[in-house]
Formats: sequence, structure tokens, C-alpha cells
Amino acid sequence: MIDQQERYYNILKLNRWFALSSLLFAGIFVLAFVDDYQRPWKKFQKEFRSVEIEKINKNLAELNSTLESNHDYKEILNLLSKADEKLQDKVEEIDDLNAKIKDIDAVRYGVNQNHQFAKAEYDVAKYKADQARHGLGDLVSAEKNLKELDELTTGFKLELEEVEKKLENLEDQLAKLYSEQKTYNDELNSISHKRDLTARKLLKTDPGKMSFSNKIANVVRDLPVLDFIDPYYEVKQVVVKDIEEDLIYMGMPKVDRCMTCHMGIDKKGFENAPQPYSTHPNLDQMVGPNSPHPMSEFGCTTCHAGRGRGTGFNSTAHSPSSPDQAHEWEENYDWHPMHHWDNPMFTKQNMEAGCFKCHSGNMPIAGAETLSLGMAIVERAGCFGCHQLDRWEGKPKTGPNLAKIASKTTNDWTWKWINSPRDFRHNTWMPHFFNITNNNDAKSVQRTKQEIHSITEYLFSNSESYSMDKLPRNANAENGRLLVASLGCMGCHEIQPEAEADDITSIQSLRQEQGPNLIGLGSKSNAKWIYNWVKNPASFHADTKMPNLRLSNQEAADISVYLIQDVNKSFDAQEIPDVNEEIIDEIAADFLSQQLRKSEVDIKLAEMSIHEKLDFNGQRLIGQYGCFGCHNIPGFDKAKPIGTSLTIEGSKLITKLDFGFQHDNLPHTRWDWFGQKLADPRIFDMIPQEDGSLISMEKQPLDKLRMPDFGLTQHEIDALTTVIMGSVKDEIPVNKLPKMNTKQMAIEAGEQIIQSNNCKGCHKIDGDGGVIWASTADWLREISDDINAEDMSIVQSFSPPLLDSQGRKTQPEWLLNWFKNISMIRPQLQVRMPSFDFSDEEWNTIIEYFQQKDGQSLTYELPHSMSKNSESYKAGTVIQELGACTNCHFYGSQKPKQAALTWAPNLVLSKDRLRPAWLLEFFSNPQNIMPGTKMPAPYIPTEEPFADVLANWGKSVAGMDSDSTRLYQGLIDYIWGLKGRNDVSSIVRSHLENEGYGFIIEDDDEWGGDDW
Amino acid sequence: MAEIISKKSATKEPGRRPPAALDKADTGDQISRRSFFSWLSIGWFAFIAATGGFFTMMLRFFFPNVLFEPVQTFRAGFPDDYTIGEVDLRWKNKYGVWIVRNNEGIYVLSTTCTHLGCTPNWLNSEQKFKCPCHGSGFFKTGINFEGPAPRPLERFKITLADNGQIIVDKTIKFQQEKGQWNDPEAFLNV
Amino acid sequence: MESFKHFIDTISNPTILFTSTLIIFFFIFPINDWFDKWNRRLKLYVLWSSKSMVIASILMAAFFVIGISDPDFRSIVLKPDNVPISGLIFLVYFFTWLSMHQAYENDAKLERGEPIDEQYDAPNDKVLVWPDLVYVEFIALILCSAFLMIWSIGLPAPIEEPANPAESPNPAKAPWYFLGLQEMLVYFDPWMAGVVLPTLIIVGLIAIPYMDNEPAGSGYYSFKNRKMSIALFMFGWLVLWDMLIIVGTFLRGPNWNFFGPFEYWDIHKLEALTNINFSEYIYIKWMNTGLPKSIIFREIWGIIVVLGYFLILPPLLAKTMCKKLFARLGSFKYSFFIMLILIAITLPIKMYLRWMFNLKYIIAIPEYFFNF
Amino acid sequence: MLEKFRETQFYKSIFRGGGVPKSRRQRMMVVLNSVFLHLHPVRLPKHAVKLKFTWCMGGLSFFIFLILTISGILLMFYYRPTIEYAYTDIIDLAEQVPFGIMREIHRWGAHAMVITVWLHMFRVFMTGSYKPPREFNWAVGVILLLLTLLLSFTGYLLPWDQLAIWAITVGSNMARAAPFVGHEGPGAALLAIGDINFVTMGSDMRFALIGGRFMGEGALLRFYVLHCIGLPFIIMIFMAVHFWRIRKDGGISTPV
Repeated sequence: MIDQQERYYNILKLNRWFALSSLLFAGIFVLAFVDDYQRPWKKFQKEFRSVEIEKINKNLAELNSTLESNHDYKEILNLLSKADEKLQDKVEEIDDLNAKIKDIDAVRYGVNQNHQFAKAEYDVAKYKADQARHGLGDLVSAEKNLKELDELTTGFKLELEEVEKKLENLEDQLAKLYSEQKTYNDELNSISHKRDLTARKLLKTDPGKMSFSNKIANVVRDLPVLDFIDPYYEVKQVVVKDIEEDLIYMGMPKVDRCMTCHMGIDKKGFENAPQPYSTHPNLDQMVGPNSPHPMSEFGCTTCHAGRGRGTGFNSTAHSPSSPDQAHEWEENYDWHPMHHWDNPMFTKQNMEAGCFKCHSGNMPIAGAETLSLGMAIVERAGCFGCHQLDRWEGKPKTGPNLAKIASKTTNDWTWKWINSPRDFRHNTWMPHFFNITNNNDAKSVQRTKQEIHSITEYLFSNSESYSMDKLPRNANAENGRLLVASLGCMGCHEIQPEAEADDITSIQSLRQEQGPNLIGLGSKSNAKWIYNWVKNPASFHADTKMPNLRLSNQEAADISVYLIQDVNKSFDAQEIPDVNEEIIDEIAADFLSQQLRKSEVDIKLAEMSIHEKLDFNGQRLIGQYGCFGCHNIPGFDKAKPIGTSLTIEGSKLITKLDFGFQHDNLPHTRWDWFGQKLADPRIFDMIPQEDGSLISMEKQPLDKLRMPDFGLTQHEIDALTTVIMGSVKDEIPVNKLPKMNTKQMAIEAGEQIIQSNNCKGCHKIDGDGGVIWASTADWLREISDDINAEDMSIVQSFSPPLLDSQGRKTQPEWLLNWFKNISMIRPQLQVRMPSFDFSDEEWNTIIEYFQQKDGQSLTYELPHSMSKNSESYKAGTVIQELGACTNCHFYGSQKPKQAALTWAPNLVLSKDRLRPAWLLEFFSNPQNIMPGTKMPAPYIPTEEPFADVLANWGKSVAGMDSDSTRLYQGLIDYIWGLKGRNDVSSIVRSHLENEGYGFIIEDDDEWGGDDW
Repeated sequence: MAEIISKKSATKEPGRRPPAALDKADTGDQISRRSFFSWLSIGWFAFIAATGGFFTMMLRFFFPNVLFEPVQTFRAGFPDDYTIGEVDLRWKNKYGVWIVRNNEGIYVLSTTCTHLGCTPNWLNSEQKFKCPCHGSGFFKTGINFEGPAPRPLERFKITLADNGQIIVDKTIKFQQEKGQWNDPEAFLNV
Repeated sequence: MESFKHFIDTISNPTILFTSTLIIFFFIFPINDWFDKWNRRLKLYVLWSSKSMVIASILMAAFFVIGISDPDFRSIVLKPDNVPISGLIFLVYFFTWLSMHQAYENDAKLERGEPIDEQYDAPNDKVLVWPDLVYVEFIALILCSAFLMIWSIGLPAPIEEPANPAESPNPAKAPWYFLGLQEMLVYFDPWMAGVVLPTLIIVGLIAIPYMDNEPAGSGYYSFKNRKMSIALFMFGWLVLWDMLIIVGTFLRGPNWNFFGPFEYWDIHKLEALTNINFSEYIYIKWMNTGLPKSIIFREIWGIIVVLGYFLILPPLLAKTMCKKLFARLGSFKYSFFIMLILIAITLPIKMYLRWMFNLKYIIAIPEYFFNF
Repeated sequence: MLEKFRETQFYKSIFRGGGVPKSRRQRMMVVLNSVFLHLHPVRLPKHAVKLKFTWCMGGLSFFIFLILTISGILLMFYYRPTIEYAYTDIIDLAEQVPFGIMREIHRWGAHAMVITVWLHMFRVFMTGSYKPPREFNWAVGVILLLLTLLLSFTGYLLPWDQLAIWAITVGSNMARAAPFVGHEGPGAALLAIGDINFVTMGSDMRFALIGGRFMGEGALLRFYVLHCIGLPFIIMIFMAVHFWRIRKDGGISTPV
């Protein structure tokens, strides 16, 4: 018995406590195991497995059915069974052979062993002999021993060889018996290989198809605790060594585990599977092993952002693209925004932001429409005027030059314009500074109206003089209208009096907004100024993007008189308040007190006249609002941009973005903040009220937010947000960037020049651009009829040329000279290639862009040489004659036979202009090179019998052996031999004046114009 | 205060516990020890289970779910990249394999000698793999024919991807002496 | 509900919270007979009855449960590293109650002349370690492990953004057990709050047995005979340590501004923090002259005040209020003790000087990083 | 069968005395013969086994220390104290390492230990157990408290996230304000000869603590070594003294 005296607790009770707590403890261990085993990704992998099984089954069924319908397969099966039968007959023979082989193999084994033993001893003896020669041991006996063993070994070897020969012989015999069977088997395998592999895969994937032991293994391998041995369900990851996750102190190789759940991401065939199992779109470009961005080299979060190491829905920092999706995720995945991770995944809207990291040099970025649109908007809206953006460093200001504003417009118009630009021009890119969210209360409006007076005053009193030519009389507005429609103005401008509801901003639509919408010019300007401006834009503003169209005085006058006709009456009727000196003083005092004491401010104000005050205020206000970011304004040549630098804005920490009083209304993400800022730039000055209205925070006028309102649509905001989100500080290793070789650099530089000078407003390059086509069609409708206007090939022939294959097409020297001194090429064109005031460097950039883009890397080439006596030349003469090239082409001053509608370039120009290699290409398939061209492939006799050719085409052509290259070469030789007048413009002009274009509808209009 | 405290203490027995209670406790103790399902044995079983759980947990802890070792599966280009009859050395350093193409197809050999794990050299003039450590020699097929190597070189799994590329999986190996070279994945018919 | 939250927000303001605590505290833990008298008169000892414990626990739990519905409260309380502090609140309350409950119980028994729980008659009254103690310990360990495991399964440990020396989080907080010290940083220079005071806390703790060396009251819970030492210890432990930790954890937000538990942590919240030094009070406010150039002259007043506080006050107290104490401890121990107490009291003194007079430093010699 | 097993030489060699201790002597021998149990005296006052009196906080503190040691050792298999790996290793503990809750056990255990140590100390104060003859052991206890806090503090840096470095920055900045030995502490400016300052950013106490002028690799490694080797070593010595002194000072305190 236990001594009871020295006890305190009732042992039974303690036992119970012990039992209960141990049970609890054990239970908690069970919980811990369950908790550890229930990894969130497992559910997805299990689900994917069933999706995969379904897919394999489907594949297998398909493969089986193709095999069944395969005639060869059945036949081979048949032959195989016959071969098997044959073997059945020879069973005895085979058994006999096998027995023999077995016997001989036993012999071989013995002999081989003897040989091995002997050889080993021989090797030892050899070593000993060498040692003896070295002076150790007895040389004589060693050599004797060596010789004996050598003989022994050789003997065994011979014996072995003999046995092996016998064995081989027997084996050959056996193989011969089996040879037929083997052949069919091999053939069968090669046909059904794919089916067999698929079946095998199914066997490994589908538990229902497994053998019994494998079924058990399939369960056992994924049991808790045992699941480290060879689990089916496991975390999958990609480690990208050279792309680093920014850990601030250090970079760590990127580890992405996204494919743990997104299991079909790099596998073809899951395109229609539900998320997260579907295949990545465009596998050839992204993720696929042969794409430029294979998963193993780039991972996932390099482009998409997010937390690559995460293995749960939340710990990977998924971002919903709409509140609806957020709600759905909350229900399905218990989603909540991931705190403590600076780079959450991009939303669908901003997904292309990742492209910007590496491809920002391109414009547009192929395949990234939203991003490219954003970049185009940045360039058009001039965001870089106020915000530093390294990508657009040094790009010219986007607004008009205001240095000579007094000659262009009036004080009153300017006041109204600044006050409310969109009242005058609904789609202008000039933003609203006034009467918006944070300054539309009565007091602010009163003040800002006086601010505008000050700005206007400053602009006009500092305006430089502009010496203008007199406007010629007898200008014809109607002709001006036609000129505007046909000369090419509509490549950069539009005339659109009202906003159209279905307008969606695109890169293409922005091209027409390169210059202003040409409405209401009568309210804004005067005919004399427009006349001088269109005639020579550079005289008004040396760096303007408006090119010189080489207008005659009459043309310029017609255009100016036409443009001035449109006035905006409601805009003209707006009232302008008088200058209010009290408020002007208030504004001036605000600025003065930034530097002076209160008492000094009063003295200073008393000294200033009202004009001085206005001028002073105007200057300060222009600085305050940053007008100089977009306009050249006297006195602001060296002013610094006023906005936040956006170069790495996409990496800005969320804590650095001030959500102000919107913190309850706005999800705390960068894109929501940027989006809200763009939608209403002044919103963060405001305090939302319960009834949905806003009241302003207590702020001095000069402390208020001042980013202006561009009136952006959600579509545009998404595009801009994408650009900002893409502007990150991530460092991408050089070998992961697009290779910066000559080609890439030339293409980037060229694309940028083409974008900023809007070349694609007129020209189509590789299917993109050519905004002007629509207005060409309108013009055609007017001068001929609807039928012609709807025939795209005619529209194309009256529009600026396609620049596809331009780099291979023209000789670079000629192109440079032509750019500098434009002359007529396609005689029927009304639209005019303007003269751009580019430097040689810029022209070279453009030429090199064309060359590199089109794979033409030679800079210098020998001129094509030909002889008029050659057979080739003679053949060419025949071909051009029978091909009736003269129907459309000028031969020097010789006019084409057909009407002007179908005219094509003067062939005399060709030898200076074109590259023969390109011509060869072009002749053989014009549609390939210039889609839509009216130029037919010159007919050559390649498939006619020799006799016919000799009879119809003469011996020179016949001598070419129906070789198309040689025949076309002849045609080229002929063209190179042409001599005559280069410039046919005067002939063309007089022809058009007298006879017009001759729009006749022909039934088989094969011999139309071209556009080369 | 005094009232409250005294009320409380009145309900409690001051001083020692009467021995009777202990007696009872002890007899209970005696019974419980013999009965299998007593609280005590339940307690011990649960405790041992929990302890076992802890050691299992510790054991499992040592096998991470993810490895950061170099990938064992790689893409080795297209079958046409390999010349018939040649031993291709391009993956030797990076992945430790030779890819050999013969008239019938392609197979992948491990560069690890089956003797003591050195890396043999391919001697093109003699058409054999020769291990520099102990002189083992292997034919182009991987079969050992001289030196101490006990068995042929191992082959790795080779398959074709959907796009026609070769995929080599080093986690699955095939040994000739086990007859595994006949496995369809040990050899790629081209 | 909103008004309740607002009320809580208001009373958790340190000025109100600290002042009210300071007023109430010594009535709950009477430091001397006078307070004890009022304690009895106000029947504050009912706090230590079992019923009070149940009620208080329910109230506290209810407060947390209701509070959780508020997003701002939830975001601070459920921050993983703050969870132990919520636990700490309950634990500290419970064990304070438990010890005081037993102390009052024992005191009452002794008064009635009954033996107390811990009373024992060595060596007859001993129990054997096996199995009682071992078994109890064993069960405690199992329960403790089980509790830790549940906690670990249920609450993931925090991992925030990667370390970034350029972007300090706002607020940047020390580990929670040092938040009391960080709170002191508001009122003291780092050398005081971060170095001198912690050192004195350690020294003071070590010194406790040497100051309070009467063997009576050892080995059982009691209050009656140890009023002063318990009241002082409780003040240091509950108010100056635990409460400051709770304030630092739950009520200090961005820019170390004060936020009520139901308040949104607005980083733009502004508090007027224009504080001036004692020397500026003397010279500029009272004497209307500029500050003297010489550091000595400038700070002489502050130095006099501080020296006066530390040199004159102890003997003065020894003669008056603390006569008995002085007699009991002797001059050396008394000086040591009174110094510790005086330094500890500088914390509330400085708090109030700051709140009432916007006083920054009494002695300010930034030239030598010496500010007090 | 169990009974039979108890009779074997093997069982007896491990558990001296054998069998379930029934007699008073056997029960005493159990405690005396066990290396783990002999920390305890064989007999002790009745109130020492009452939870109401001891709250078991001292025992739990020691036990949590053991849990922390075990989980800490396990964590060392996956954690590399370098600024590249520290952070991602911690992430991986949550994302992929089997039973990554080891980190939670370690972290919450550390918090729990701070609390149990405080409460233990509180109990000791409330029962007046620091009084003579236990003054010295109280002092040892205070040092143990300090070491516990330092252990927790050094461990706080190791995840190398924002929470970690800023908590440690705030904490370690106090070191630079230490009088004379911190470069921003009072008196530091006096320690100079001519233009040479002895106490600078590169030579003060904070530098010694974080191994650099700024938070970086040095701090991480120092804190790691202190956390895993230095402080545990010291705390174990003090714990030994603490336990030994409990026995030598007469076991649990009792009313006089």
C-alpha cells in the first residue's frame, strides 16, 4: 500500500486530468497533421488530374479512331499475325536453335572465364617483367613466364573467338527466323507510337485504369507523412537564376510556384479548361518552351507580378479586376487583399504593364494593345511635360507654341479657351484646370476667373511679333475644302464638329488627333494667320510637327478661307467677367508673401499698376499650373517640370500614395489610386459626404492639387494606368532583355520617330496605320461616285503608299534625296508627301528602320548594270511590249495609254529609285509584297511549249528556258535602259486639268493603277 | 471585507485533508491500474501517441516539399540536331548526359561510371567510353567491356514533347542488367 | 454604439487614462494607512472577490468580442504580434486578482487567528514529490504544449515586406515587451528612456530584497503587512510597465500619435507638438531676454531644479513623510531607495509637465546630447 | 506482460528500483534516482504542489525554454542567416516546408515565455519569496528575465522583414544614446583628443551590437549567433544557478 500521509492530490483525479489533457494533446497533433496535409494547392491539383484524365481519354479515343481508319495499320496487323502463324510452324526449329545457343553459351562462359583468368595473370606477368627490366627481380624467369602466359592467353582468346563466332552464327539464324515478325512489329510501333504513349500516360494518370498494386501505390504515395517519398501531388516551381526578386538589400533568384495550381499553363490542349487550369494564351509568344519567353527562363511573376513563392490563393497576392470578381473570390477562395507584399499581381486591365519593363523602346508594342494605347496617350496628352518619364525624355512639347500668340488669336478667345477648352473643341487634349472638383465653389470660381485674366495678360503682353505675308485675294473656300480633303490634312487632323457616341480611343484614332480638330477656327483665328501658318509652319514655330505641304499661295489662301468659315457661336457668346482688382491683389499677395513679409507685400502691391499685377500674376500662375510643360512660353525656357516623376512610379510603395479621405471608398492598390487620380485629378483634396457630394479640405488656393482634368474615359484610364504600373525600378538582366543589336535599335528608333511624326496617319506599314483612307474615300465619293469610293483598291491607289518592304524596295541614297526634295512618283495622286524639316540623322534613322525591318542590311550596293545588246534586254523589251506596261506607266514624257485613274509611276525613275532584287520579288507576286496593289504580275511564258514561245515571243525570250527569274531580269534590264524625262508633273497637271481622272467603270479592270 | 473572506473560507476545509479521502483515492488507484481502459492507461496511450506524433512530425520536417536543386528534366533540342552514329557531348557538363544517336534512334547515357562514379571520357578514335579513374571501358551502347565496372552505364528516360523536342528526364533511369533498356521510354525511335 | 466607441476613444487618451489611473490606483492598492482607510470606506476590496472576478472577466471579454466588429479595433487587436498582448491583459488581470484574493483571504485568517493555507509545520507537514508534484507538473506541461500548438495552428506568424532600410513603416515599433520603454521615449531622451531607466529597472528589481528585507510576509500571499512594497511594485508593474505596453501597442499609431482603439490610423493626423525648454521659460517668457550664450548660464536654472529634486528632497522627506522608512532602512539604503523612487517619479512628472506646460526638457544641452 | 517486462534486466538497468513505486522509500528513490527529477527535493511543503500557490509559472518557463530549444534547432535546418536567404527561407517555412508551424511554435512560444517569466516573477513577489535568504536567487531571476527578453529581442530580427529590422532599429538606436559609449549619448563628445573622436558611429556600443554602422549583414549574423549560441549558453548557466539555489535556499518559501 502506498503511504497516504504524504499526499495532497487525489490520484484518481490527477489520472483523469492526465488522460484528458493527453487526449487533447494527441488530438491536437492530429489537427496539426491535418493542417499540414491540407495544403491549399492540393485541391487544385486533384481537380486538374481529373481534367487531364478526361483530356487524355479524349485524345486516346481520337487516336484510336484514326488508327482504326488507317489502312496500313490494319494491314500490318494482318501481316503480323500471319508472321506469328509462320513462326508457330517453326517452333521445333526455334526450340532446337535455342537449345544449341544455350549449350554454346555455357561453353563460351567457361572459355571466357579461362581467358579472363589467363589475361589477368598475363597482366601481372607483364608488370613483373617491366619491374625486372627496371632492375627488380629476375629478368630471365620473368620474361619466360610472360612468354608462357602470352601464349596461354592467346590460345584462350582464339578459342573464345571461335566459340563466339559459332554463337553469333546461331543467333543470326534465330534472328532470321524472327526477322519478318520484327519488321512488322517495328512498323506497327512507328504507326501506333503516339497512341501507345498516350495510353501509357493514361495508365499513369487515371487511377481507374491502374493495376491493383498501382492503385494502392497511388493512394499510398500521397498519404500524410509518406508524401515526401514520391508524391503525385507536389509543389511545382520554376527557379529563374538571373531574374531577381527585389529584396532591397539583395536580389534573390525568382522562384515561381504558380504552376502548382495553374497546371495547364504550359500545356497545349487546355485552352478551354476553366481557371486555374487553362493554357496560357499565345503559347508561341509566352510561356511555351519555344517562345521568346519560356516559363523556365522568365517565370510568371516577372511579367505578372505577385508573390511567386506563394502556394495559396491569398499568399500569391492575386488581384481582382473588378468588385464582382473580388466578391466571387471572397466566396470561393476566401480572398482578401495581401498585405505586406509590395508587388501584388497586375489586374486584367493592367496586365500588359509587365511588357513595358523590357519593351518600352518599341511603339507600338506588338500584342500589347492597352499598353501601346497608353503610351500613345502619354505622348499625345504630353504627360511628360509635367511628369518626368525617362522613356519620353526630350520629346518635344505637345501643345502649340505661345510665343507669338497675339498674331494668332485674341485675348477674349484665349480667356474662354483656358477657362473651358472642351467647350470649344470637344475632343481637345488641352485639359481643364478650372471649375473642376476642387475649385468649382463660388469663391474659387471668382478667383480663378481673375487668374485666367492674369495668364492671358501675361501671354499677350509678352507675345513676340510675327511678320505675316498678305492674304491673296480671290481665295476660293470651296476649292479649299477639296484641298483639305485631298492633300493629306486628314492624316493628322479631323473635322468633327460633335463628339460621336461610339468613339473609342485607339492608337489609330489618336493619329487623327495629331493636330487639332479643325473646327471653329473662325472664332479662334484669322485667315491671314492661317494662310501664313499652312504655307510655312516653321516660320511661326521652328520646331513644330506640322510639316510643309509646299502649298502654292493660291492653295494656302483657299485653305485658310475655307477653315475660317466655321465659327462656334455658343463659345463666342460666353461672357468674360471684368478684371477685379481686389481679387488680383489677393492673388498677387499670395505669391508675393512667398518671399516677402506681410508689410512689404502691401507696399509692393501699392507700387504696382494693374497691368504689372496682372503680368506678375500671370507669370507666377503659369509657373504654378505648369503651362510651360506643353507650350513654349516666353520666360519659361528653363522651367522644371512641376509634377511627380513617374519613371518608377509603378514601384512606389502604397504607403507613399496619399488616399486622403478616400481611404474608405477606394481599394488600397496602386492602380486604383492612379485610376482615381486620372479620372478626377483633384479628388484627393476632397472629403466625401454621406449624400455622395464632396466638400473641399481646408486648403490655401496655392496648396491645392493642380493636376488638370483631361476628361479621360475609363478605357483611356486603364491604358494610362498600365503604362504607370509598368514604370518600375526592376532591373532585368541584359540577357533577358530584347537583344540590343543593330536591328532592334534601328527598329526602336524608327518606331519612335514614326510615332511622334505620325507617319502612320497617312501610310500603312505592315497593315497598321493609314487613317487617311477614310477621308480619301470621302473625297473620291465627291469627285467621282460611291462605287469608286467603296472599291478599296481604288481608295488605296489614291492614298499614300503602303510602306511594306520599303527597306528592300528603294535605294537608300535615292530615298534620302527624295525625302529632302520631294518629287512626283505616282502621277495620279492628289495627296501630297509633305516636306519634313528633319536632320540627316533623323532621315537616316528612318531609312535604317525600313532596311532593318525588312531584312535589308547592306548599306552599299553596286548599281545594276545592263547592256542594251544583251539577250536579256531584248527579252525584256518583248515582255514589256506584250505586257502593255505603257497602259499605265509613264515612259519619260510618254503618257500612259489609259485614263489618269490607273496611272502608275514613270518607269524612267526606276533605275535610280528601286532595287532590282526587290523588283524580282515584286514581279513574281505583287499582292504578297503590296497587298491590294493594282499592279498585276507581268505575264511571262513559263508554262508554254518552247515552240509556242519561240513563235509568239521571239528567240530572246525563248532562250531564257522559261526561267522566270531570267525573264524578269530581262524586264528589269529593259527598265534600266529607259531614258527620258524624270519629272512629269507638268504633263500630269495639264492632263488632269483638261481630262480629269476618267472614272470609267470597266468590267475587267485588270490593268489598273498600282501604288509602288 | 472580513465578511466576504470568511464566507469564502468557511466553505473550504482548512488545514489537512482527512485521511479517509486518501484511502478512497488509493483503492481507486489500485483498481484503475489493472483495468486496461482506466484513465491512466488512456492517458499514457494518448501521451505516447502524441509523442509519436511529434517524432513523426520531426522526421517529416526533414524532407522539404520543394527542392532547389538543378532541374532534372530538360529539353535537348530536336532529334535532327543529332548526327547518326555520333556521341553528342553538348549536355555533358550541364546535365551530365551523353546523347547518342544510332540508325534506329536516340538514347541518353549517364556520364557516371558504374564503378566508383567518375566521369568517363568519350574516345572518338577508339569508339569507346574510357574512365580515367580505374580504366573501365564502355561501348557506345553503354555496355561495359573492360576494367572494373560491374555493369553498363545507365540510361535516362527520353521522350518527345508535343512540339517534337526531346525531353530528357534524369529522375527515371534504366539499367541494362535489369532488362530495362527495352522500356519504350529508354529509347527514342526516330 | 458609436457614442460608446467615442467614449472609449476619449478616455483612452493618455492624459485622461493616466491621470485617472493615477488617482484611483492607490485607493485600490493602498500604499499607507490613509489610503487603506479610504479603501475600506469605499469597499474597494470587493474587487478581489470571486464574483468581481467573474464579472470583470465577462466585461473584458465582452469588450473584446464587441470591439472585434469594429474594423479599426480588429485591425490592431488581431495583428498577429499583438495577440499575446490581448492575452496578457487577461492573464495579468487574473493573476493580480488571484494573488490579491489570496492575500486578503490570508490576512483575514491571520486576523481571526486561523492557520493560513500555506501554514505548515515543518517537517511533518511535507508531501512527497512523487507522484503529486511531478504529476501536476507533467499535466501542466502537456496542457501548455497543447495550448502552444493550438495557437500555432490557428495564428500564422507574421511576415511583412522584405527589410527596407529606406522605408520605415509608420509607426515603427519595438517588440511589444519593450514598448513601455519606447513610450518613455516620448518624454525622455533616448539615453534616459533607453539606457538609464532600463538599467535602473534592473538594478531596482535586484535591489528589492535588500530594501524590503523583513522576513515577515515571506512564503504566503499577504497584503496587510506589505502595503507599501506591494503598492509600489504594483504601480511599477501594472501602470508603468503593462499599461505603457498596452498604450504603446494598441493606442500609438502613425507618427507615434495617439489613437483610440476604435479610431482609424490616419497618417495625416496632426497633434500640436510645439514644446519648449525650461531655459526658454525662464529667460524668454519670464525675463523677456534672449538665451545666454554660455551653456552653463543657459541651463543653470534647470540644473538647480534637478539638483534640488535629487539632493534636497531626500533629506527633506526623511525628516517628514518618510521618517519611519528612514529609521528602518538606515541612511545608505534609504538614499538608494529614495533615489530609485524619485527617478521613477520623474516619468509621471515629466508627463504632466509636458501635457500642462508643453515643457520639453528641464535641462537641454543638445550640444552634448544631454537633455533631461 | 508489462509486469514481466518490468522484471527484466533491461528495464531494471534503466529504471533503478523497478516497478511502480509503492512504498514511501520507492517513491523517494524515484526522485533521487532520476536525472530529470532530482532537480526536485524528495519532499516538500504541501502548498508547493498547489497550483493556486505556485501557478506553475516557473516550471512552465523552463519547459517553454525547452520547447523553444527544440523548435529552434529544427528551424536552423531551414534558415540561413544571410540577407539574401533569411527572408525567403521564412516565407518558405510557411509556403512549403512540411510542418512549417515549427516557426509559429517558436515565435508564439517566445512570446509565451516572456509572459510566463513575468508572471513567475510576479508570483514570487506577491508571496514575498524574494526575502532573505532568497535575495540572491531573486537577483539571478532578474538576470534570467533580462536574458529572456534579450533572447526574444535577438530572435525578432531574424525574419529580416520590415517588422524585424525596424523593431530592432528602434531598439538598437537606444544603444547609440548610451552615456559615453554611444556616439549620440551624453558625454561621448568629451571623449576626444584634438580632432579625433573616440566614440563615433563606427566605434560605439551600437556598432558592437549590430556589427556595422547601419542595419545589414553584420547585424543579422551577430543577432543570429547571439540568439542561437551566445545567449542560450549564458541563460543555461544562470538557470542552473537558479535551480540549484532554490534547493540550497531551502526550497519553496514558507511562512516563518
